[in-house]
Amino acid sequence: MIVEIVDVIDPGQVYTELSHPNSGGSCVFVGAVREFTNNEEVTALEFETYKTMALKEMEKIAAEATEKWKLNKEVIRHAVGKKAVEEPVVVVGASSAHRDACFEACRYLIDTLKERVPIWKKEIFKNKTVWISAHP
Amino acid sequence: MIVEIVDVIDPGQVYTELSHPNSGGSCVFVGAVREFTNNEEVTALEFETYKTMALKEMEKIAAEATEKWKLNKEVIRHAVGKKAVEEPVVVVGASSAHRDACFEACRYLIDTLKERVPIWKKEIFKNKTVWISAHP
Amino acid sequence: MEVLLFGIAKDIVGESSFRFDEGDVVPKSVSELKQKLKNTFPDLGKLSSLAVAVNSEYANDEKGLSQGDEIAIIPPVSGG
Amino acid sequence: MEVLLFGIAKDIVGESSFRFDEGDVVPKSVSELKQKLKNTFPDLGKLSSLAVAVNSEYANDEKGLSQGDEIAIIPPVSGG
Repeated sequence: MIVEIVDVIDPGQVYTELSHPNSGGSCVFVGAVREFTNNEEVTALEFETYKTMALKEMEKIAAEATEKWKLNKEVIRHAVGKKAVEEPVVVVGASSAHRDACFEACRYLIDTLKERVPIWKKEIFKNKTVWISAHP
Repeated sequence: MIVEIVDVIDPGQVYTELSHPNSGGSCVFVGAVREFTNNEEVTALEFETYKTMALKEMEKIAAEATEKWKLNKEVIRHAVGKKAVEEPVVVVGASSAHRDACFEACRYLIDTLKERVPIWKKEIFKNKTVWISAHP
Repeated sequence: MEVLLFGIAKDIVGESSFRFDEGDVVPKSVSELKQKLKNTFPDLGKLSSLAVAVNSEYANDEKGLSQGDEIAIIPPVSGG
Repeated sequence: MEVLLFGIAKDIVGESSFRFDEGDVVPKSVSELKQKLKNTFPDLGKLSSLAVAVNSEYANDEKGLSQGDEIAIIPPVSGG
């Protein structure tokens, strides 16, 4: 199980990390910076985290997935700092004997990360910055 | 849209292929050779294909996914020949603005590929070879 | 009319393709072709499914066959 | 008792952390801390949610606070 907060994500390495002799399938989700939000052009996203707690929560989430599904490998990796359009900001993945488990686990990892892990994202537009989800 | 049949798959390249300024998420599935089937040790898998038709079917499947979901990029790539344990044999993926679409499309791509694309897999054990799914 | 064989169908027939030539009784439809093959090679009838492609597209049983068509016998697929 | 601030909570308070020292009235529970903060910084009350972590674990309102705890104010998270 790999759980990390890093400055730069290389999505290409994750397949090797998920490889296992008993894994017939790996499912990976990569989140990246989109150019437009509600038709407004985004210059960059900036991520900050409460690192000790974020790593603890990510480990809990990975352990929950291991309890729910029969997984051989898991990766949860999030980037911090300023990220330009198309840059990867998060990679989660799981590998398992059959594909149902890795698809469901991968979805669980990203959904639960977004709900619980203390990481905050600020959208940087030309003339303003906005903390995402801060207001109702 | 990338649709290919190749000798060797490099799963690391697929993320770059799915990257797009309007894609907030990419979902990728990699299928690989498992060491055991029903507790019997597999030495290798061997894949053969009816290439002209396989490429046509893969293109149809990618087009169907594009009709069902709002996707920015798609990849369907299958390997042929003899593959050892842990070697990748298939990679499918899609990228989209939001993650629902790419997860659902990715699942559709691999499920439908397995149902329709004329590719045949032979399991090579120590003392026998078996064409998969050939018999009821 | 050339008929391509793949996977276990190739192993059962023992060839990767065969031809119906001028002198042969050429099957006029997909169902006729399937019947002819199953009669000659009973093991083909024991497969979980047997599909036929005409010019690299799946064809239903009613599909007519012409001399110039590329025909393929598609045993149960198992890619991925 | 040190309180860490993140994201928009840091911007509202204008600091990345602050301390309750010996002379201060130290909040005895998570709910007391939240109430105190919302009174001093009304904009914290306008957020979609406001959680508190004690020693890097989410804590409910009833959770008691001790002088040595590391407290963190967790505005709505938005990773991924």
